[in-house]
Amino acid sequence: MPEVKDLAAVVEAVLAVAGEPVTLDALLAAAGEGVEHSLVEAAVEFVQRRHEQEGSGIQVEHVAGGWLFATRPEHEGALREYLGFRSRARLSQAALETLAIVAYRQPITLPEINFLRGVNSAGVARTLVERKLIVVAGRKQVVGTPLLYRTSKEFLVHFGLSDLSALPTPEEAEQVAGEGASEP
Amino acid sequence: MPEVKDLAAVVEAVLAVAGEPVTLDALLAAAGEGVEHSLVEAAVEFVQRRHEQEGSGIQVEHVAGGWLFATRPEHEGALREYLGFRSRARLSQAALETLAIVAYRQPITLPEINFLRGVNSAGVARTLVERKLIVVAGRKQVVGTPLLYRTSKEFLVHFGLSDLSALPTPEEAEQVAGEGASEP
Amino acid sequence: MDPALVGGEEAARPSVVLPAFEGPLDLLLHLVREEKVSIWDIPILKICDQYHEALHRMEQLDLEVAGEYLVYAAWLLLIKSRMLLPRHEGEEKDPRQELVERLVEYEKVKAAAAELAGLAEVRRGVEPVRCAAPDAPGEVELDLEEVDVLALARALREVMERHLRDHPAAMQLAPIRFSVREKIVELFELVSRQRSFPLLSHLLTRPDRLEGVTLLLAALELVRLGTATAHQRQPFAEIYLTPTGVPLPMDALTDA
Repeated sequence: MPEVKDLAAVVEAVLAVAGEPVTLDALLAAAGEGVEHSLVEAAVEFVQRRHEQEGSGIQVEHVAGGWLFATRPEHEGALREYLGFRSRARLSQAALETLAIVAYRQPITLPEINFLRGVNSAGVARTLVERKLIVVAGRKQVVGTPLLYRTSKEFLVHFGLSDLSALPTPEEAEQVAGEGASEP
Repeated sequence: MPEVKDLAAVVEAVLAVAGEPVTLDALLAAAGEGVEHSLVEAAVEFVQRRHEQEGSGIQVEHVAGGWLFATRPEHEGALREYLGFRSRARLSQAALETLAIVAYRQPITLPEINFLRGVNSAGVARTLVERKLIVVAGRKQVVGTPLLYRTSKEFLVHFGLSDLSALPTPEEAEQVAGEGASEP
Repeated sequence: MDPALVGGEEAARPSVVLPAFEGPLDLLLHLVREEKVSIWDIPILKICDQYHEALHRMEQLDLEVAGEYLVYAAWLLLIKSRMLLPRHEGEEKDPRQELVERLVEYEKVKAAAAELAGLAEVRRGVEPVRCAAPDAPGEVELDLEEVDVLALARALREVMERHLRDHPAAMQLAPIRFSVREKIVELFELVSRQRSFPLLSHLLTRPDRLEGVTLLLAALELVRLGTATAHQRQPFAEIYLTPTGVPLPMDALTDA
């Protein structure tokens, strides 16, 4: 029989990676054979109590028929700050698509981008301009004279490209990044 | 000024939701204005120390230029049981060799990898790209302008390295392989 | 990688098993180690023979022998033949030199790979903590640092595929040609069966505009040939065709 403390470590590890409520059955399975219900429950309680101490940012909630590792409500503000900070160093799928369209079809206008993506991409384009990945390159001489976008020098630097002709061709991308690659 | 304990709770909450290494800058952003570097570092240490106690299934690692909240290796069995197919797949020998070449000689092209391994490694490279362990870092200015590869942040996380300089030096690596008769 | 030994009584011969090798260099390194000699002084004649024997066994086992193995087989033969030629001291470099250099480099690769495998092994079970965050953005975002040109190319492909799905190219049907001659015959039969045939209703319900136009030309022809008369009670009203009883002069029909 393992000690409660040892079992607590196992319980904590499982709760930590789960990202969703973990049932008693799942914990029993993880604990291995011959471990009593009561011992697992004691281990959960041990973890729960330890996170009630000062300085813990986590709590073990009992929800939806299981235990869930969750942050405390009082840290919501700090977490939002963190997630905001992080998203400034990230690209959403929408931003990636827009950047890809500008990269391969430049110079291109917002209406043309919207047409290709099928959704309004004004906000995304603005974000890409703010992040200096794309820049305005004049206006297209058509009705409404919409702004033309192209990629920036920072774009080339970021992607390690000497110039735009160094972008992978569709065939290359398919060869290197094609779906259905063999598992290593 | 917040106390270390209070800040530690914030740090722990951030690390818990991150799922990836968190940089000092990101922690500072979460801590709010006017909090000193040193205080944040002290808070990280506080969390780190608390998880070194008995009964914790978690550790704070320093990898890929940040702190990563992760489970301890000793619970591998329990986690594999719980995660099932979601656990990380092992890398094949071919994948490890290709990854080793990229890691030590980056940036490097596929033809160069093929030459060093003596076999075509296109499929393996593709899989490594898909697993996000290597990324494209531009093109080499030689005939055919082949794509250049480098290791990613995910690579550092996968192997638990704080940065590329933490890779074992080639001499160390050679000693490990020392079964073969290799005299200079 | 632990190559399975083949054939117990053939202990003197190289042990083989090939599927386990990562390529010709891996196989060669294995053979050299089996001989317990320095990589810098490979008994090339022996190793060359063993290598060919290994390939032969692969074939016997019906394994697909990758082209790279054959390239090295040819190279080994070349080195072997050069070794057999008398060499003038100091004139030429050792024919084995390049092969040795590649083997040394490959040995380093294997060593580094073993090192990485070791690092990965101690980290099995180290999984990032993933605590549910309040208000976490639902959309997956990519770390800009990790976004490479392939991700861009892939994103473009996704956009274009989606775009094509949403805007299927207009169907390109080859225009169907209607011949006036055919329509005259067809219309004559329709008109003959009825006392008065509603031409406009018929024209306007044709699925193809071109067919309608052809039918109109056919109707004009029928009237010109005296096989039918046309009546319209008032402007824009229905036009009725009535048969006159004159048969259709087939030989007078031109192809239009």
